[in-house]
Amino acid sequence: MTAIMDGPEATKVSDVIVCRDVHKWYGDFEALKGVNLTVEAGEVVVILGPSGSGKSTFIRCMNRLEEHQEGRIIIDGIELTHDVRNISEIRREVGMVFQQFNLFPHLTVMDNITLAPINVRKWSRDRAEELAMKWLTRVGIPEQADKYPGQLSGGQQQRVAIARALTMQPKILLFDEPTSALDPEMISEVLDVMRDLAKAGYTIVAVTHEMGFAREVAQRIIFMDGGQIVEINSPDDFFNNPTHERTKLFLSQILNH
Amino acid sequence: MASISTTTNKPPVQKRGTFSKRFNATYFLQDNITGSRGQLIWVIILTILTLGVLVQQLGNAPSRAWIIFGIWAVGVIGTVVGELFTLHIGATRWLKENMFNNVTNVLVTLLLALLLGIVCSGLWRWGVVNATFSPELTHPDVRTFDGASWGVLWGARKLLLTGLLGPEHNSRVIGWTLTILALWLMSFIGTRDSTRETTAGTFIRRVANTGWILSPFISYIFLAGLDYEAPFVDFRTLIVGTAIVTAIMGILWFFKVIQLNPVSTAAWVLAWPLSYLLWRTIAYVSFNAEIFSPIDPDKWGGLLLTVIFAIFVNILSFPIGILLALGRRADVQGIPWWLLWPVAILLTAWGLYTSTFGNCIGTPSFLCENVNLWATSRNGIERVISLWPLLIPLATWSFLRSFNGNFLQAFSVLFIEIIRGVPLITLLFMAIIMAPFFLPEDSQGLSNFWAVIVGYTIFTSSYMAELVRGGLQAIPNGQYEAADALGINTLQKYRFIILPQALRILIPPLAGAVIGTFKSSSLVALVGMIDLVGSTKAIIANSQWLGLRTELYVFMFVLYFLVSSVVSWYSRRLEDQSGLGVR
Amino acid sequence: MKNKFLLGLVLTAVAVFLVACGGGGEEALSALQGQVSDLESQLEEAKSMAADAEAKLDEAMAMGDEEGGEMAASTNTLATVQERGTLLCGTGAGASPGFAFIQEDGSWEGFNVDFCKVFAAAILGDPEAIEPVVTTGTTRFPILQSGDADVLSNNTTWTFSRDTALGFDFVPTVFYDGQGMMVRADSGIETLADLDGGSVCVATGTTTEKNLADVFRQLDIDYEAVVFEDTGDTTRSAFAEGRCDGYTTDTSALVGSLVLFDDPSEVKILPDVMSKEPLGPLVRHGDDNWFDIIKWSVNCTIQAEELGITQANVDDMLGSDNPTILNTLGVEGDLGQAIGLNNDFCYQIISQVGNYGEIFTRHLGPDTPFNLSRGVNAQWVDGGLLYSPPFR
Amino acid sequence: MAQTTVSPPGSGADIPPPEEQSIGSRVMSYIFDIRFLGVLGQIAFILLLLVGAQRIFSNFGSNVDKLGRAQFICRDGRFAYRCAYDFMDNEAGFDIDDTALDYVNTDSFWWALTNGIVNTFRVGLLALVATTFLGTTMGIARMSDNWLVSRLSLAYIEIIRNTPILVQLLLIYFSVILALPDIKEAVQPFNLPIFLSNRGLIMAWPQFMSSASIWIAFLVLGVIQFQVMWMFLSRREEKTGQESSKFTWGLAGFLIIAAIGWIVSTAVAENEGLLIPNSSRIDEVEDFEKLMLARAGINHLSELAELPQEELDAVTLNVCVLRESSSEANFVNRLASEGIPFKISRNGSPAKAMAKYRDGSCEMFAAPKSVLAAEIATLETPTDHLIVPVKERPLVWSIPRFEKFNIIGGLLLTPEYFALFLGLTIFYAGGLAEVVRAGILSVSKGQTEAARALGLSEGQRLNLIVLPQALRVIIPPLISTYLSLMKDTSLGVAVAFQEVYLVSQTLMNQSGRALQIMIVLMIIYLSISIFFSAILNWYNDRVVIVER
Repeated sequence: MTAIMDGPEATKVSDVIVCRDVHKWYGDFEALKGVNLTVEAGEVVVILGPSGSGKSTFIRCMNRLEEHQEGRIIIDGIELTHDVRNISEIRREVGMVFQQFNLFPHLTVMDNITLAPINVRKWSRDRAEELAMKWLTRVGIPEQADKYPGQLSGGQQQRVAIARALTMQPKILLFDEPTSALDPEMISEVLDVMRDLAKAGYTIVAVTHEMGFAREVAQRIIFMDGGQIVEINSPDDFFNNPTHERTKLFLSQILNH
Repeated sequence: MASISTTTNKPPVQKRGTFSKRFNATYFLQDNITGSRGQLIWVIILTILTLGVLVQQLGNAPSRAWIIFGIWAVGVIGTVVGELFTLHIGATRWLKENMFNNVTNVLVTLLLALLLGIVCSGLWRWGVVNATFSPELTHPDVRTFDGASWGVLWGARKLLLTGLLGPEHNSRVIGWTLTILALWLMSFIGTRDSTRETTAGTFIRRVANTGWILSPFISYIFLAGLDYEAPFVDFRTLIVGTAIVTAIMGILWFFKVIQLNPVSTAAWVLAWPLSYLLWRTIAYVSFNAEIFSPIDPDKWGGLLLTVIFAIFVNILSFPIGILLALGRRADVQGIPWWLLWPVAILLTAWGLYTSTFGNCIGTPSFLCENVNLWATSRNGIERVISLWPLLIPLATWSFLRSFNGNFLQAFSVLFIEIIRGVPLITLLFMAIIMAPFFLPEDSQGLSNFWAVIVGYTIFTSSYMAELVRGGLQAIPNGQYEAADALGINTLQKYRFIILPQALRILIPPLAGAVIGTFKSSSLVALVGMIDLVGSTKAIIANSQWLGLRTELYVFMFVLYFLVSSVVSWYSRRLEDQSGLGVR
Repeated sequence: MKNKFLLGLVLTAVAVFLVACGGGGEEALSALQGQVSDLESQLEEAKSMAADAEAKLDEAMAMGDEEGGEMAASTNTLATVQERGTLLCGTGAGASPGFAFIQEDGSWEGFNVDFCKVFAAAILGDPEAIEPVVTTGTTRFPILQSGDADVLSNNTTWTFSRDTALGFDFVPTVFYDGQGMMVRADSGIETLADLDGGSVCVATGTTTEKNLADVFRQLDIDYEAVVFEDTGDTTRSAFAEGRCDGYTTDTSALVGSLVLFDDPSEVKILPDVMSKEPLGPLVRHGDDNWFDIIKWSVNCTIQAEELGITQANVDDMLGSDNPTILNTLGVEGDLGQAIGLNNDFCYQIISQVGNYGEIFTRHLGPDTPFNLSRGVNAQWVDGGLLYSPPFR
Repeated sequence: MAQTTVSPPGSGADIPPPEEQSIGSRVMSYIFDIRFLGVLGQIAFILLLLVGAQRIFSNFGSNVDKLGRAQFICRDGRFAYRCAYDFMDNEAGFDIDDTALDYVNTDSFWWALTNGIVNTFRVGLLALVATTFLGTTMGIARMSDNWLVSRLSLAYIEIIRNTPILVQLLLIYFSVILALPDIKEAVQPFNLPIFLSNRGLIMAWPQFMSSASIWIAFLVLGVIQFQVMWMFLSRREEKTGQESSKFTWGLAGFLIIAAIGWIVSTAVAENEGLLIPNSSRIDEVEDFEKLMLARAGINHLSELAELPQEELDAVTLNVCVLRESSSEANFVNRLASEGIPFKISRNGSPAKAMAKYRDGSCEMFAAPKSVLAAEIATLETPTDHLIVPVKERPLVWSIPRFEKFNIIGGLLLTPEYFALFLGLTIFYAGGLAEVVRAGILSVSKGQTEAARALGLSEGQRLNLIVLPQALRVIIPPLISTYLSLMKDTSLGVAVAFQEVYLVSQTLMNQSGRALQIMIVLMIIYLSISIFFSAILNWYNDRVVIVER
């Protein structure tokens, strides 16, 4: 493996994500009710919670796919405000992987991956393709480069999506339920890649229902409910000695099922 | 279990030529006739009607009616025999499934066949048997009156095809037509599945694509000719054009859509001056050689004009439609209320002060002439109208309420909806009649052709806008989000991600719109343009062909039908092909 | 909040700036407004001076016209036409056979079109330098008003309201006509009154339509008017196909259309004449010089016929010893210059297009299918109405 | 690797201190604020529009000055833009053939325009209904299992959709309708009182007499009764479970009430009369027969047929009536049923009829009694004349008949109306057929199968399962079709039907005020389109609620 793939570039500050009292309303409905979170560089954080608890909204706020109305979000020292320059800079530093992959169906895998580096990072096509190829190799599907997303399986598509996010050389990776839309046998191939990335030192914030992954890879687990963070704990403590009643209920429902 | 299912699933094997065991007269009656009271009445009415038509036809046109009846009877008998004695062959099975599957259909088939016979034989007699085909036989003195005089089509071909265009330009029109046909043929060959992947195919495709890109210029040179002073070829436009190109490049560079590559930048900035020089040179040469002398657009006519309208309007309205659609979906921060209300209140007060109550100070003339509307109003309605400034706060309020202060959206919505709310012919008429009123006093006025193009383009673009909006809405939200998450900006997002996908979805409706524009262009005849329909009017007025309208209408009918069918067939082909690579 | 305040401040500054700059743009407007208020004050003056209400109005109008002339002086139609090199001449598409119709090769022919050629020959010296502008009954007035045509030559009836309220000027009548009614020969209709209960085909937007209503109302006749948008062919063929019992338009057009029936003896024209229809070219109000040019071009053709100058002998006539002829043809005197044309403008007209009689004969005379008699359209010396003021 | 740091929720301890920003960078950050940029862009756009509008208006102002301010001169001779519409009060002076409202050419321009609007709706709304029927039929026929039917409807749809409506209209009007037989040889299918000719479609039509108001009151009563009966029976059904044919009972009640109403109003009605000289010795309508026999010198009316034409003409009754009045239809029907030969002279006004009566060109004058009572006083010797009552029914058939060169009476659909109606219907039905087909195909097969599994019958399946779902797909495009249809009534100009567009064109010509009328026309069409959009929005909202 070459140097660029070993890990992300160094961040500017050690607390790479700082969220303070983040509020978000959809009309009258308050989706986030004052969320506080600090993530250090290289940390892997998994957010758990029942559906509708605001966990997706929360991580989508981190790269401005949703706009928070109150509170502060500071990503790698840059505050997320209405300033267009900040927004584009943060989006460059933060890669995101979606539940539905969201690959561009009219472009080949290679074009999907190199579109942003060429147009945003202003790399030459050769450089972008070289890096894209390396990431495709790393996620294990270099031979699919010239196919269209529609010709790939779900797991392969999600790996392409990860490669697409990584080729932009982000410092932070956000995963929004990356395995929820996959058939069971394809989940592991995606999780393997995520595990790799965690090891390589990427700062990762993931919303997922994969308890095994959370237990094994996460350094912290955040449990959200009703737009608030209910509990932040290490994986061992979270699964074995949850402190909060709501957490216990959630775990019992999940694990006893 | 297993044995039962196998026995029930197997159809009863019956020998050919034996009486069908499945046939049951009671069930048959119930299924076909006596099932319900309504069905019974229906069958009776249908029978009477069919018999009536049959008897009447046997009387009027015995041979035709007997033939139809005979064929029908043979078919029915064959089917019945085939059904009852399990003697079906391919034809009777097809007949049974597609024509004679129940009593109603048996009757309907006969009825329709008879009616079809009447219509077809009438048309045949009028259009072929009794018709004359020689252009010499079209004069009222020598015409036959129970058949078509198709000679008019040949006799009036000049007017039908090119209208008022002088005959000396015929070769140019033919040249243009051949060029476009050749391009089309090349595209067609180049995209056929068999030639698509070959080197020759690629080459042909390249040539055709280049040709298409150049086709506006080629068309212009052929049809409008070359002139020093052609529209947009003057020094002022050169300066303005270059400035605009440079400004656009600057903006694109600023927003980091393009890189500042010295060569490409120079190429873009110099594109206008270079083409200007090129045009001038060609015009100079052609002027001296007296080829491609300029033609006034108002001379175009006939089919040529119809085609030009369709092409022109579609090409012009498509980008405008995209802009309008984007405007309608624009998600920008609205103008805040605290900015809007003070302006609105100031305007209202000013309007009330000057226009309504007549204190004419520093107001523009067109308001000042009508000062003190309140005092001079003659009746209640005018008194109410004199309070027009009160509409301003109302408009402000509804604007803030409906659009959250988003003016781009409000403008697009109003534009689209207002234009879609009025008939095309009103807009065309408006364009012809009103355009000169809105142009500067000293201008030469807009020729009818351009006025109609403007009106028609405005109309079509608002329809295009709605189509494009539909296409944009069909793109999943995830595509927008993924593009945002990658950090590419809005322009790039639409250029690389959204529009390519939307346009692919849009091919069928766009083809529909193109056909619609082509068809509706016939309306320009109602405002005095001599397009295909208009030239028909002129032909009928000519004493030589007086009254030969049906022939011409039928000709137009067939022509429009053929062109529309070809376009829709081509769009289907395009759609199939663009699906390549995706699944 | 602070955010918004600052934003507001910046925007106010921008607004102030823009208003300040925008003020300059309104100068032109206020100048115009000044002009208009001048005009109004003059109107007021004019009104106060006159006692009679009617006279008051007339004078105010006249005043307005003068002002209009001044205002329009900037748009010199003659200069525009000369610069353009062609004359935009509004003429009807198939209005009436013989008057204007499109030839097989796409060019225009007819009595009205020839008058377009007369004007072009006078102004530009080239009768072919015309650009026929297609007009219908509906579009003709806006087309002339808006300047899409320099002159209309399309069988427009000279009426009071068109001359005044619509803002046009009519040059001498080139064709004196009256409205007639055509019916089928076997219908048993002998007079207009027999049409009671019948239906009449008529073209919309014409004086014909209004006359029909007026005359039939006066006769207390119940009828159904079937109104067609198109001025010529459609209305006629609807009648021919039996849609109506009567077909009304100018008598000339009725006579002309006789040849267009399968069997002309199937139809007949009632003796009743329903109206006076003086048909002639017209121009926009306000450009007096242009009006003069068109007026005297028409007079030239009439005068030439009276004097016996024809296309064939015009060159010989140049050497004539009749001073009237020499004046008319511009050999002597400088009449043409007074209206901004060459002195030989009438010579150009006659030599290239012909005199009135020739134009008439060419399109409507005995050799044409229409075979119209000159009737009231004869020279005054022959008992007709054509009378050209002298060329002096 | 970073170690686990657990920070308690809500602690604000580690917020990085706000960076000290220079003034410049703060201003820059305001400028680059996405909201600020958005608002700025919009304001720039507005200013651009304003500049454009200002130019256009100043051009317009100067052009109006140039073209003649006469258009804006008020009656008092002043110039004011407010007088732009004053001319609309003037006498229109042109005819509108085929009006629904009372219109004569001395009415104002406004009234002419109103008639145009009414005509637009008259043709548009009827075409809209017909389009719905034909389109649905064609859409269903397209899916028929009869090959011939489905192919033919496919051909219809393809041909209609691929050709311009204008050409279709011209073909229909000039090549089909005007090519119908002449009025003298009008086609009369099955000897019904329906005449089809190139003067249009004329058919017998019921006309209300003045006594119809009583009958209509009874009909309303009948409808109320129907409702009450329905409610009562359904309530009983719910309570006792006893089924009853509600519809039959309700209908029977309705018919009985209607019949009673008919009898009552016939008995009560005494509105119609006949003005006749005493000398004719006729006291009631039945005396006509005697009069006739006496005049012709025959014993029985049937012998009239044998009389030579001149004698017949001599004995024929000359009757004056008011044109298109219900009295006319009533009296004519009466005479015709008794077999008495008569000639009708139709008059526009009572005064005109009386003039004819006075000079003897008609022997009698049939009209409502109230009219006659007023007119009899104008005669020199009112006592020499008397008013004979004529029986009337609430509803009479106005039956078309030949007179001179036209067919009068009945309902006339003019060729122009008919052509526009047919053209619009045929064209839009082609589009609608596809909409209907798409709607029905959109209901998935699973729905039909599920319905079948529940044991629903074919009809129930269609009514309860397929249609409601298909309608949801069909209705939005259906309403846009309606809107387009209403707008395309403006093509009446091509076939000489005087809807609002053609009337406006005439107005423009007669008045020379293109701008003013154009504005009114735009407003009219926009109102129509807003109306349909409102319906569409209302429907969409409703469907959304149902889905929740």
